[in-house]
Amino acid sequence: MAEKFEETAIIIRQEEIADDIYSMWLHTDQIAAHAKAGQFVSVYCNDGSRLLPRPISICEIDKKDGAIRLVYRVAGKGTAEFSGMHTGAQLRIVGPLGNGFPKKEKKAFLIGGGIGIPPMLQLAKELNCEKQIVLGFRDELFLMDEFKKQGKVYVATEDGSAGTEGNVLDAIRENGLDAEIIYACGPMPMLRALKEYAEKNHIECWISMEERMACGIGACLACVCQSKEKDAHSNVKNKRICKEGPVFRAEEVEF
Amino acid sequence: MAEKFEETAIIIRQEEIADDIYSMWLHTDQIAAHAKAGQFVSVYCNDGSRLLPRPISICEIDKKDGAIRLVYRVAGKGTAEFSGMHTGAQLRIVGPLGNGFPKKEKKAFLIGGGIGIPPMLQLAKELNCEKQIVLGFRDELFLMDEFKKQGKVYVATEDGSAGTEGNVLDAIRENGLDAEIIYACGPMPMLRALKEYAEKNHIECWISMEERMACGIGACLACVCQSKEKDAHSNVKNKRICKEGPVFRAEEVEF
Amino acid sequence: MNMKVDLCGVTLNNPVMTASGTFGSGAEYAEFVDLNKLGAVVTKGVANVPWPGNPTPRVAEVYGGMLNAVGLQNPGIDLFVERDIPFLKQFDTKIMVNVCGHSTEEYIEVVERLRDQPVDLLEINISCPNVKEGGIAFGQDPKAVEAITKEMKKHAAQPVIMKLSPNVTDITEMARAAEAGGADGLSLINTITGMKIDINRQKFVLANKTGGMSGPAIHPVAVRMVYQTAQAVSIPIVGMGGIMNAEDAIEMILAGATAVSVGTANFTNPHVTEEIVAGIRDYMERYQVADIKDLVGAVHE
Amino acid sequence: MNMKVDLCGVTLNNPVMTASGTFGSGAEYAEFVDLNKLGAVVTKGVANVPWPGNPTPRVAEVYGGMLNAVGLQNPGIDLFVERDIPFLKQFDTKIMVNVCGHSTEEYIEVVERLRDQPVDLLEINISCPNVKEGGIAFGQDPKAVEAITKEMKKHAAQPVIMKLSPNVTDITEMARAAEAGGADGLSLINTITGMKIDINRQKFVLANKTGGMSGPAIHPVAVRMVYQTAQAVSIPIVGMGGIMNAEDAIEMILAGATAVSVGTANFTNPHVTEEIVAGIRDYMERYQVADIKDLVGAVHE
Ligand SMILES: Cc1cc2nc3c(=O)[nH]c(=O)nc-3n(C[C@H](O)[C@H](O)[C@H](O)COP(=O)(O)OP(=O)(O)OC[C@H]3O[C@@H](n4cnc5c(N)ncnc54)[C@H](O)[C@@H]3O)c2cc1C
Ligand SMILES: Cc1cc2nc3c(=O)[nH]c(=O)nc-3n(C[C@H](O)[C@H](O)[C@H](O)COP(=O)(O)OP(=O)(O)OC[C@H]3O[C@@H](n4cnc5c(N)ncnc54)[C@H](O)[C@@H]3O)c2cc1C
Ligand SMILES: Cc1cc2nc3c(=O)[nH]c(=O)nc-3n(C[C@H](O)[C@H](O)[C@H](O)COP(=O)(O)O)c2cc1C
Ligand SMILES: Cc1cc2nc3c(=O)[nH]c(=O)nc-3n(C[C@H](O)[C@H](O)[C@H](O)COP(=O)(O)O)c2cc1C
Ligand code: FES
Ligand code: FES
Repeated sequence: MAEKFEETAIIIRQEEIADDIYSMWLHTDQIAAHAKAGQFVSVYCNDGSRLLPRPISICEIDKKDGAIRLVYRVAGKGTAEFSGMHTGAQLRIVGPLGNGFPKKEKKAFLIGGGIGIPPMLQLAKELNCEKQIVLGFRDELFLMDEFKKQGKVYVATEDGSAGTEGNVLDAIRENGLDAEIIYACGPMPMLRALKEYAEKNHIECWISMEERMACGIGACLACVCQSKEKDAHSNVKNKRICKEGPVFRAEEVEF
Repeated sequence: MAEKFEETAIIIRQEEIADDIYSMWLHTDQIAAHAKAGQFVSVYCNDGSRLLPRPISICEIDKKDGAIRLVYRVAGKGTAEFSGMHTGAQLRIVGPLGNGFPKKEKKAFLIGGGIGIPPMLQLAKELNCEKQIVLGFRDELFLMDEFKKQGKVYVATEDGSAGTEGNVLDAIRENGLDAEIIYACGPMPMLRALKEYAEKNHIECWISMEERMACGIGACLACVCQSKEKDAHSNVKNKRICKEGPVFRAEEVEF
Repeated sequence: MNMKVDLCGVTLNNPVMTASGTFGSGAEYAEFVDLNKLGAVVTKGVANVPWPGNPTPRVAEVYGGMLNAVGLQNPGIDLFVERDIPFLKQFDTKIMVNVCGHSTEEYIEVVERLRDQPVDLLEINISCPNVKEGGIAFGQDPKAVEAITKEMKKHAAQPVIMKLSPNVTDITEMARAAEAGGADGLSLINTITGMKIDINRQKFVLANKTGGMSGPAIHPVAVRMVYQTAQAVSIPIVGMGGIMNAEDAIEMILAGATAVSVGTANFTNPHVTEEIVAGIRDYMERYQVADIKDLVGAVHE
Repeated sequence: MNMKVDLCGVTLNNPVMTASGTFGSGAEYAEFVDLNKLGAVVTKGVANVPWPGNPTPRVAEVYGGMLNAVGLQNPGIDLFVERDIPFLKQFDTKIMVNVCGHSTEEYIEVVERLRDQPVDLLEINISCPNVKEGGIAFGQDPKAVEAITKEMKKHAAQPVIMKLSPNVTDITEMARAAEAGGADGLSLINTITGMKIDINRQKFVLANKTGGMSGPAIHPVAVRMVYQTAQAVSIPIVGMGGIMNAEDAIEMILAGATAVSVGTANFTNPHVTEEIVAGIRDYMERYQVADIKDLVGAVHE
């Protein structure tokens, strides 16, 4: 059983790296020590009117200094609160949560779409294989320098302002890329398209899913997704994204 | 009609001046400009779980620099929140509220008990008469330097650690003091004793009352106290402490 | 872009009103907001004679809200007619008078007294949890709701809006009863009965023991009840309960409210009503909503 | 200093339990809290067969609380008996199994199946607002409450605690009905039905439209209902609804609860249950309360 910790993390630094996208380094001894790529943390608001945790993927882990990096978009009130915090401020977090990505030594696509891009960075750092990093942005790019250090980066933008105009699959086609395994995180339509692409091309495909959460640790059954087979825990065709996921074999889940 | 303002005040500085008693200077243009002794402000919490204002008396007014001083005891969650705030932090406040003390040129007792002491300081500064300042503390003294600048100060402490052992009336008796008018703020039992003392000695007596508030401006009828005569606004024997008060002629109110 | 709404035949400049009991008769908040900017001012409940209300403490803060047990203190209809109505007539806003009583006769007396007054709408409070007789007792039994509604309609000159209590098993049953009694509209929700105990003093915080809960904590319950009621009746609904900002107000309108009332939020921000009007306008501009009526009940199945 | 309480003949080490559906069967939170420190673990509702529950989104955050419409997803009694009970038996805590069903027969099947199981208490959920049949329908009609309670008592080997819905006009009516049906105790409150609408997407946030509201926002309603119920019946009460800390738990006990359940607070702080036990102990020391029983219902008139 993977160990989980509740910690009061301290903000080391925070900056806006793109419009409404923030990068926050947090000091946290135990979570950093135990985390791996594809896992997430539950971040709590300091304001008492907001009680549920915000699940945020781990973007980078610095085991040496006991720190993790979170990159998030301001999507509502909780993330707006986080974005206003400064160095030295405290945030209660629980983690590391979820299963994380499996790591195979196969020629890989690391595919991130929008705010699904950040977790692919730590994965890129952990993977030991040929890496083709395909990133889909709406318009403004972010984390590009970091990704470029990890492998060849292909970019798609919705408005065509950089790289391929279109989505990540358009970028794959335009660049004539192929791979033996897909690791992906991003919006549902992207994941759906990748699942189909992987099936057609018989590629192993791992995707990271998202759902509203309450406990974040598998107790409340809020965050399920439909699974193809009956799940051992639930005894019905539901898997908990926070516990059995967020990373699933694409063919295991229906969405 | 006295003007009231909603302002985002900025903390100039804050310090703990006695155990759990804090002194906070706030920058606020308009409220400082319009306030007078005996009035209070509604202070709002930043935490969204606490919606009602905390009524806090104005302890000092610096019209020149547009600042007011609040001195408060940590009594619960809201005041605990305030006490943790630092220079530069923002607090939403509404004021000045209430009527304030009348100012007569008669030989006066300025009597403060416990956390009723702070508002007597601004009153002492505004009053132009012979002032005998009688302060009742539980144990630890505070604001003594400030008061000593305004007149002769007599102290009573419950534990006898300073001045007269006992309450403010004990101090008055022990020092053989008399006056033509009483201005007082403090706990109910003290106000009750002063009301009786004033009646017996035929002294004009003004007291500042306290009650749970919601609106703080006279609209919700939360904060009433029973009045001797039918009140013109309410048409029953109730006066609003936040509006007709907090300062009343002692004989006007029943408590 | 049209923000005007028709509430029981009365045209409001916009759908934002004040919740009864939180705004007095407007005089105090007029120091903070321009009453001309509000759709209507809803007054504190008024009875046939002055009521002294409950002993203090009358309010308590709770997590995300408050409890009140003011007990309908009011100056009585005579002083109200003489002072409060003329005050409100100075403004370009509608006047809705909230009416309370201990018995049907008392309600009738107030409503009769208001017949020839320049008042636009009546809100009949049959849901106050803080008085021993009358109030909520009328609002928890569909037969009583229908009966008192009928009486109000018989005696009232202005449109009658019945204010319902959320402290019921099925709000739609009460709503249908009011509609059957001839109500022109419905107001909901009044406060939800709650209690707070001070564990250090081991005493009830309110002198009245229980109080009515209001504020954002009750908002989801209010939205649900407005939605359910909108599905159940065809008369217009004034939605209220925990509206703190334009977003909350729009949520209530989307659930089926023709107009909204803002209560506890005034205590947190005395400018809030005006800000909500502006916020609704912004929303309509952002989403290019030509007429606010298009938002009423827009979210359903 | 005694923190042990007697709940329907079962001695709990302390009055702090977990609220059904928020704690699974304890396995997940066992990574954060020592289950040996809790008075009892109350399991997620279990039915005669596995239930898939409702579509997602199943939860929504609201001001000071949350809505859920999980819809009683559960693995069914067979897997539960095989896996969850043995897991819990490892700990020095009591086991209360929460039972759900669509019909009286389904409830009976679960209760029968538990007869020979090492389970200490049964909590019968007749108040779930998130399933179409069963659930709350049983809990809003006193006759139905009494009837199902009788059936439960007929078939159960363990003490039967009926879990009541707050979505009723008069909680004491339901409480008396359960007592009349032979209930050994009562649990209250379950969630209050609420709704949230996303104004930007103009859609219900929950797939189920409505959800059950829990968290500190409902605490004052829960305290009021526990108090009213304690005045109305003589069987013990398990109090719950928005308990976030020891202070809230003590408030519930002072209002009349023999034990308390902590739900939504776990989601905000996975250590909270243990902290509440410690906090109650601190309070008892500070006020020199020799026996926690002296606090039960200590605040009244
Ligand atoms: C496993 C996982 C990993 C994630 N990783 C990231 C990340 O690395 N960077 C990032 O920017 N975002 C990430 N998200 C999405 C992120 O959780 C939401 O954007 C965030 O919770 C929004 O909170 P808010 O208070 O700003 O929005 P609000 O809308 O005010 O939130 C209200 C409630 O809804 C929940 N909620 C809202 N949107 C989402 C969502 N998309 N997914 C789950 N819950 C939601 C909130 O947690 C909160 O409980 C992740 C989500 C999941 C499930
Ligand atoms: C006119 C007036 C002037 C005051 N001036 C001062 C002052 O100068 N310095 C000072 O330390 N205190 C003063 N008080 C008391 C002060 O308002 C309370 O101590 C404070 O509100 C407690 O808030 P809390 O959140 O810490 O306590 P909590 O108990 O958490 O507060 C809960 C609720 O109860 C209200 N409340 C609690 N105690 C009181 C009280 N004694 N009076 C009114 N409301 C209360 C709070 O405002 C809040 O709404 C004054 C009160 C009034 C009415
Ligand atoms: C202090 C106070 C006094 C109230 N007085 C009345 C009243 O006189 N008549 C009435 O119908 N409702 C009264 N209410 C209920 C409000 O009008 C409103 O229905 C309720 O507070 C919910 O709205 P809110 O959450 O926006 O406050 C009162 C509420 C409060 C907080
Ligand atoms: C996610 C969730 C699931 C729940 N599932 C159940 C359940 O299966 N059976 C039940 O009786 N109550 C269930 N409840 C209600 C809780 O047991 C409790 O009565 C309610 O949440 C109030 O307590 P709280 O405010 O501490 O959460 C559930 C509540 C939540 C939040
Ligand atoms: S969030 Fe509770 S089970 Fe996943
Ligand atoms: S606090 Fe509202 S009238 Fe005084």
